Amino acid sequence: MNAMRWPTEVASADELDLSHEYILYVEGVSVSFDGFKALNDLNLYVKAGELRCLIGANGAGKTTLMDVITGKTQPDGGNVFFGQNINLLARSEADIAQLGIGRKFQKPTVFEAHSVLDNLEMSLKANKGIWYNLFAKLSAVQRDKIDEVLSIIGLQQQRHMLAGALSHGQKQWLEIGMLLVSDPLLLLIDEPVAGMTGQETERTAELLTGLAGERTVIVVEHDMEFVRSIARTVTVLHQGSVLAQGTMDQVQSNRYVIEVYLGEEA
Amino acid sequence: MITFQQVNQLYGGTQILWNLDLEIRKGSCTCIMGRNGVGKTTLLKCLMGLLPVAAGEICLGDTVLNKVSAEQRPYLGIGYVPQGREIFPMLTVEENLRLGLPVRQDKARQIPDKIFELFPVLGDMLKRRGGDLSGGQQQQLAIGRALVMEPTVLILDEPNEGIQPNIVRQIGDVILKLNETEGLTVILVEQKLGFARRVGKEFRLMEKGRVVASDTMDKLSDQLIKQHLAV
Amino acid sequence: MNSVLNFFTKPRQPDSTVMPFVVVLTLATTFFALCNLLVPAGSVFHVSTYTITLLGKYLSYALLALAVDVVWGYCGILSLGHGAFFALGGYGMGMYLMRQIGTRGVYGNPVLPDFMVFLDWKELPWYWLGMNHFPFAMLMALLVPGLLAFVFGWLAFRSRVTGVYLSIMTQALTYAMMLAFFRNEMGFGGNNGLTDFKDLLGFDLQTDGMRVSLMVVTALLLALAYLCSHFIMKSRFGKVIVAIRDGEPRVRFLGYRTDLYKVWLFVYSALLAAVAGAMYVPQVGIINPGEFSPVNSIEIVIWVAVGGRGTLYGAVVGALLVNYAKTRFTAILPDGWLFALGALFVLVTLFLPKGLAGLLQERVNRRPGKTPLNEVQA
Amino acid sequence: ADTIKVGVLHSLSGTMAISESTLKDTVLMMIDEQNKKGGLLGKKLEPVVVDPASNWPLFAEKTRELISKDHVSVIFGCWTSVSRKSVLPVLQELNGLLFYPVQYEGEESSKNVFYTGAAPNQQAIPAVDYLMKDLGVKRWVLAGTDYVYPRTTNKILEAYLKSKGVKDSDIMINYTPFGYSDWQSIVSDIKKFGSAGKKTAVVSTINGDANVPFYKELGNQGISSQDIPVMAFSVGEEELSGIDTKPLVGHLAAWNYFESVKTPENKAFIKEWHAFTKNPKRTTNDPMEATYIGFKMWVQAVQKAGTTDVDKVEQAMIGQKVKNLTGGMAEMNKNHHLSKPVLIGEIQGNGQFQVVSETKGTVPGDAWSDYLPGSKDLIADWTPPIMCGNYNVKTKKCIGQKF
Amino acid sequence: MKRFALTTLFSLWLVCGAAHGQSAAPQPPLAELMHQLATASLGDSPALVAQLDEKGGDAMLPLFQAMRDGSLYSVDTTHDLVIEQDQGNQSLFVDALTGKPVQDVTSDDVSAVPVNNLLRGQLSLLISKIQIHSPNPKVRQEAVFSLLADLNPTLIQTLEEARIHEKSSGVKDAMDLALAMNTAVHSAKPVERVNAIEKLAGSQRGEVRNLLNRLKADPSQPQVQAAAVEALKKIKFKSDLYGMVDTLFFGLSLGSVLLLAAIGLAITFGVMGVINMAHGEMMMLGAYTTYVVQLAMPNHIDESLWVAIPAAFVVAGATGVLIERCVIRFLHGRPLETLLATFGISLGLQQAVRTVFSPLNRQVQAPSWMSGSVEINPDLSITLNRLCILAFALIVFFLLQLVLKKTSLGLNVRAVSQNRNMAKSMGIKTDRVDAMTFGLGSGIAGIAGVALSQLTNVGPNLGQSYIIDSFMVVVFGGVGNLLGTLVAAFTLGVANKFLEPVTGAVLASILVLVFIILFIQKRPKGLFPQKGRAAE
Ligand SMILES: Nc1ncnc2c1ncn2[C@@H]1O[C@H](COP(=O)(O)OP(=O)(O)OP(=O)(O)O)[C@@H](O)[C@H]1O
Ligand SMILES: Nc1ncnc2c1ncn2[C@@H]1O[C@H](COP(=O)(O)OP(=O)(O)OP(=O)(O)O)[C@@H](O)[C@H]1O
Ligand SMILES: NC(N)=O
Ligand SMILES: [Mg+2]
Ligand SMILES: [Mg+2]
Repeated sequence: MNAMRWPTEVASADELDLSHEYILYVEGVSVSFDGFKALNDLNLYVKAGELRCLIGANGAGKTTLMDVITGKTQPDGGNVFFGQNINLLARSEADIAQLGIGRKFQKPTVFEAHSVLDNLEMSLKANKGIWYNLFAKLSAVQRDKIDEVLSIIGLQQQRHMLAGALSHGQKQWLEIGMLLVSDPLLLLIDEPVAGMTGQETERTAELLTGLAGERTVIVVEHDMEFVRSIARTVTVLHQGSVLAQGTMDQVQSNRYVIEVYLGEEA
Repeated sequence: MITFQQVNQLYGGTQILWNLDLEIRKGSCTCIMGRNGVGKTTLLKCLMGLLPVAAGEICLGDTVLNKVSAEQRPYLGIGYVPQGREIFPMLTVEENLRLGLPVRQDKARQIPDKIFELFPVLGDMLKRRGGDLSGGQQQQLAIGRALVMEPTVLILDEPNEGIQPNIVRQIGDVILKLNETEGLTVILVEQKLGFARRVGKEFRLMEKGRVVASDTMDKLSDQLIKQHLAV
Repeated sequence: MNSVLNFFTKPRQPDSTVMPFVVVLTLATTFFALCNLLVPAGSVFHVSTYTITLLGKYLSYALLALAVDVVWGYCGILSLGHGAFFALGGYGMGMYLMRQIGTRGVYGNPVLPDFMVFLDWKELPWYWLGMNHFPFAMLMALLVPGLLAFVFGWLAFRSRVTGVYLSIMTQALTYAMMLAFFRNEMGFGGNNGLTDFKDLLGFDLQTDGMRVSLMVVTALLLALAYLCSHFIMKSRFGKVIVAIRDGEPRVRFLGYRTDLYKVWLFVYSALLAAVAGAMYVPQVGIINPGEFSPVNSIEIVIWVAVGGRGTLYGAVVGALLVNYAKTRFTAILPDGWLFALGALFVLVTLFLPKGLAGLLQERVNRRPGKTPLNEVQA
Repeated sequence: ADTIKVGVLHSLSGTMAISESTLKDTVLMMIDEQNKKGGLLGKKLEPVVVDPASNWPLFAEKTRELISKDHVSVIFGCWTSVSRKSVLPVLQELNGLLFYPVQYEGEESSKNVFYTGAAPNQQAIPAVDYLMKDLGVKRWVLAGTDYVYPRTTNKILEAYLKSKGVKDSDIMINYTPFGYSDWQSIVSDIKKFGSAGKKTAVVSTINGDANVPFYKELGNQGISSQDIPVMAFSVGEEELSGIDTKPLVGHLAAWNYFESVKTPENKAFIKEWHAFTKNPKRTTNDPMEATYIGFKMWVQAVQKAGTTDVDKVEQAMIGQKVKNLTGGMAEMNKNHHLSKPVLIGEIQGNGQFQVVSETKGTVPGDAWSDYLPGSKDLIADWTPPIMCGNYNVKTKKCIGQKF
Repeated sequence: MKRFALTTLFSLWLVCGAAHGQSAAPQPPLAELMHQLATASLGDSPALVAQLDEKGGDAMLPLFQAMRDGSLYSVDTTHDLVIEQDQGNQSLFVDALTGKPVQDVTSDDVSAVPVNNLLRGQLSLLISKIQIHSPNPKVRQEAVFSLLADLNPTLIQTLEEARIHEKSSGVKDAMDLALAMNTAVHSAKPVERVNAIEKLAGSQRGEVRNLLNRLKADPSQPQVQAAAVEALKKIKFKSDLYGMVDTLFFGLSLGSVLLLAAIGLAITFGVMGVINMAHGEMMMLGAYTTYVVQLAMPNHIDESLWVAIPAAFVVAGATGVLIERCVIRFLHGRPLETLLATFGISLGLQQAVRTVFSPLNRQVQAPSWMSGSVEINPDLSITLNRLCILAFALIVFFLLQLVLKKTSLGLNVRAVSQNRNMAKSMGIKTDRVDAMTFGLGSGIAGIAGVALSQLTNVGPNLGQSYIIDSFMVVVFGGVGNLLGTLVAAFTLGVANKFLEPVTGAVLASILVLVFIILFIQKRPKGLFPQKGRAAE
């Protein structure tokens, strides 16, 4: 049904089965590039409503993991399930996004030829079908939603600006905004505070903690202060597998983690 | 050593830098700070000749840089680590590094070992395409690439973006070492106060395309931070 | 924050050219039509049938340019094979017209077109059946190119063939079609193609009235296509299309099936091209495989570029201008017109990077006193 | 008007410019010459040159432009059949007059066109006769470019050969696209086909640009004219000027004209051509002669009719005679085709042809082939009482279109 | 080279001519015959030639050869036959019989003795007969081979006698073959015939095959017939094999042409990203350069290519640099616009060539060392010009690889094309790199033009006919991958040539195109895609 769908319509919305309280199952996933193992038999389970921080050395495979979850990269082996019932590996990127998995990229990627507003409009949680969007109009609710998000990301004044003209940090915010309007169940956030000032970092932290509970959030970040301020459970990746997992304090005192990641006096 | 005098810059019809004045002392490590979008990157691009200056003068020592083409500026000893890394994605790590060799004074034909001592991961990944590296690895490559040119002035635009903590420390150490023991002039754009305080000797605060405060790092007060860096 | 700045703070204005465009087109067409039909031949205001026919041709080209602009200008799909859809539409119309000749062909064969008679064919190939009925023929003229676009697009976009790869494949497509249609065995008249048309829906093609009507119908279809395309590009569908142009992978992560968006846009564009082809053929009187030639398709792209891609009126203006220039140059400078045309292309690229439309926009933007809408105060 | 306008409709750019631009110069030369003689009906002739750019629809458009905008009295133009077909409806709608100077497949006779090039019976049939009788050819390769002229010509030839008892297995037919350039396999196939112990010849309707690589490949694969002679219908002096002909000596061509024929008229013509083009090496060729004859006839017809009115000139044309450049008289027949002699020539080392055979007297051009089932009963006759281009002698009716 | 069978018609005529000769009045002396030949019409010449052969015997060789090759002339005043000998740019005439130079005769005083195909055939046969006794073994061998189709008892007798004294093994083999052919047909003993036929099975010559086919059709002696069938089978197997090799070579050769056409584009388009529609015109410039070079050195055609190659590189390269400096450099970051501008340039260049050189094709001569073919056996011969071009394409390819891999240019080019601003910040002179790269790509296109001038028309349309193929090859191979271009070119060439015999030329091209379209669905970035994150 999914593989050969008639090219006119979108996937029927599957009911997400959360009966076992876990929303994401990553089991035994391996990815290799030209023989180099970016992910190596990785296992990761995330509960619904959790705010999970993912840390690990540069090149540990964090972004690659997100690529796998969002359907961008096909793993060599393993399983990835969304809830009990949805096998993400059998889905296309678009399907996965429609299931409610949103992503913020490490390098900000916004639509430079579109205004900030249009960027948000396109990201709205809505029917993504062709016919629908040919005639779609913004509803009042959607308008409010966008306004709300604009004020969160501080780009009200730039709403009509082309996204291409934003500065690096502004693009970061816009991308967070795009994630927010799409109202996802699971948010994958790759390095949200890179290039932000301390103040902005704090605001981002607030934002993310606010989101958790209702939604599930996975954050990748190297800014330890930031991680400390939001983290409940932290998973440390190393060379494509989980090196350690636990609370921030547990992880911070882990000898291996200090050795390969934090450095002596972090 | 480097001076900006009344520099104005425009994107199309949009003015970003407004009569900007700035002075960087030789041998110092100067931190340029400011909120997102105030024009830090723009300023550095003007310095590198990648953006045209509408009015004003930029000098390196006695040389008026405005008249020097962008390609010539590295030969004056300026090394640049841009924001967003700007790795040559389809070149291997080695090739990325080699590109800096012709600029060196000593015309060395080999990539100096020093680079690999500073960033061992680059040595492991010599044959990998630059574009395939992880974000943090790319950042290290970008710094390494600038260092291959043996610059006298090193410009870094948010070098710690996306770098794992122990490497951030390391980069800090490297910058300090280059600045203190080798006398390299460093211009650093940095958002993270901690890091800025640790490696920076001086600071320049920017607001809306102007430099609004400059002093030595120990003078960076909470008041100033609140005024110019808070959102 | 520090965003004072007009140019970038200006909202992306909805293309406000629709009404002016439709009005100008309608007025001009009516004017020319009346000047041909009502003004006597001696008068300075008389417009010759020659001019009318030329206009009709230009307008079909304009429609074709519009088709290319829709995919290229808005979605970044540089098709170097749109001539194929145009030609297929043309062949559909041509087959109908051919069947209308009846016994008036050189051999007087009531069923077989002349070229089949002298190649000694005994009966009409199956794919010619029904083409003597106008509605069916027109359906085919749309269906076949539409289907081809669908199949090609479905294969290519699903496999994520993009950029120059896609461009060159579209070129291969039209090139293969050209070779195929050149083959006499194909039953489309080989190199000579289809010609010697007599009448359309019972009206003699060679009367002034018919020529004017064809021109007017072409203009109407162009206006309709313009409105349609404008509507599409203004809709959220259109925004997604533009987003695909600028970052297709990212659009996928927003949950849009970009391959489907592209396929349907491609089909829409192919249909426009097919309509253009169908209108072109009765006005120029011949369709042959030369229309499939890759160089033709490249030229279409160039009309769009000259006019300014990404704006609908730019495509139309570009097609009209380049073709007018061609007509004039080939008559005034028969030995050197290619220099002139070549120079035109180079100069436009160098000095009008956004085409003529860009020039126009700059003018509008610079007009004193006109402040962009919704300007944001600092 | 105080001048008589003459339209020149030959491609000056695009793929056909190679062949057609020469004809433009020829017409200009003829006009020049006529004007030196005082013009026509007391008026100067004024050429109107346009460039249809090897684009077939453009031919139709330019025809319309010439007739309805420039008001030309006559058009000299076209080379390919498709361009002629494209122009026909316009000519007939606006009642124009076209002189078409290239050998073609026949199967056509329009009131508005005079065909001064060879019909298949004025080129193909005599050529095959020569191969069969004089060279004893038993096996045939019919190689052509894939379009109507070669297809039709080969159809006629196939029928003709079979009527002479040639077996199917002794005929090989091969078509290639326009501008084909990789002849290795085909030439090698021809070589194999020709090694079966029977004298083999190639009858080539290969057109235009494809010829040079074809002959180069023949030379390189060592197929000499003694082994397998090639008889070409579209290779003239001009095409040869682009090839090193030494390896090709002895291959053949059939035309109504060769530059090498020594007659006073031809000498004068060549001299004038060299003077006009300011190039003493510029060759002449058959379509040029056809243009020459057409032009002269038109001038005579206008003089006879006393007007440039198309209908009157058309009637005056029939029966006009002009001396061929190769001797004898060309005459315009009632079917708008010429009676002309047919010459067979062998390629020489200097790029010229040496005539090796010539028909006795002239051969009248057939508008409709006697060897095609659909047209063997058809004739064209533009004089009363028949007055049509496709008269069926069996049913005694004009069929199809009436122009 | 293969000599083909003479016509039966002609053999008949020989017989009649001989009969006629016997019954007629005593023949005129040699000199008289020669004078007659000087003025004879084409119709009368064959008879005269036959008489000359009878009278003059071997001494007629130079005359026959000259006549066949079109260098036999008769002096207008005296009707003496003279042979033209090329001596540089001046021709020297020698007496046809004695070979002594004839004084005071220039090319104005003589007219050519007309020959036609028929006569040439007759002369070739006579020449071969004489050459059986030539002192040169190669010539002797050729002579024997060319007589295989016309074996008759007298000839067989001559051969048998000559065979006894023959020393060269090659000639012996040829003679044995002829004798075996004779035995196979005429021997009275079936065993001898069968043995002879078995011997014949080792030869791939067409004459042998035709003879065997005749034997196969003759049921009078079953064992002979069976032997013929067997021999033909063997021959067929071998010739099929050679046919494959032949086809493979054709494919490689077509591939090499595609490679040459595409390789420059692989740089300007593949590496620099310029959609260079004027690429074909750069090849055209190269081809015209060859023409001009040959005009400038008409007496050194053999060496002309060595001058033309660098000249074409310089001309096309300089044009490329000019185009880059004047147009392309203003289009950085707007790759699609380069399509528009370069298309305009290509129109201009075509028209410029039409204006300067006329729209007609120009004649480029083949140097003698590139003409003809090497015959490996009668079923397999490889044309020299194709072989040279194949080698040339490979050499150009590897040289280019070397330049791009071993010099800093290659690295710089790629850096500039990937990130111009960053390249500037690394001190790379982007302007110079651009100009040099475009110049290099164009220069290579120019060199390709030199090669193409040996195969096809040198005319204003030359570029047009290759541009589509070139793009196809580059894209099929994978943009930015030179090795991909190489593999793609040869793949397409070979595929085309293996399809062609089955489907015909047109359908083969169509099928190849369809194949490419489908293939790209499987590998959207060509045969050798650029991999990795950055390529997405
Ligand atoms: N397409 C690819 N080809 C080759 N190697 C790749 C590719 N993609 C990723 N890699 C390698 O896989 C490893 C994991 O990369 P990944 O981007 O997932 O790291 P990360 O954990 O996100 O690092 P960072 O924190 O620096 O962003 C890296 O060593 C990288 O070089
Ligand atoms: N290409 C561009 N065109 C128009 N405006 C631009 C462009 N690039 C940047 N800007 C604008 O210029 C301003 C300064 O940008 P710049 O990148 O210098 O900021 P920054 O201080 O480096 O910010 P950040 O800390 O986010 O990197 C921003 O407001 C941005 O909107
Ligand atoms: N009539 C021809 N040669 O096309
Ligand atoms: Mg990462
Ligand atoms: Mg910045």
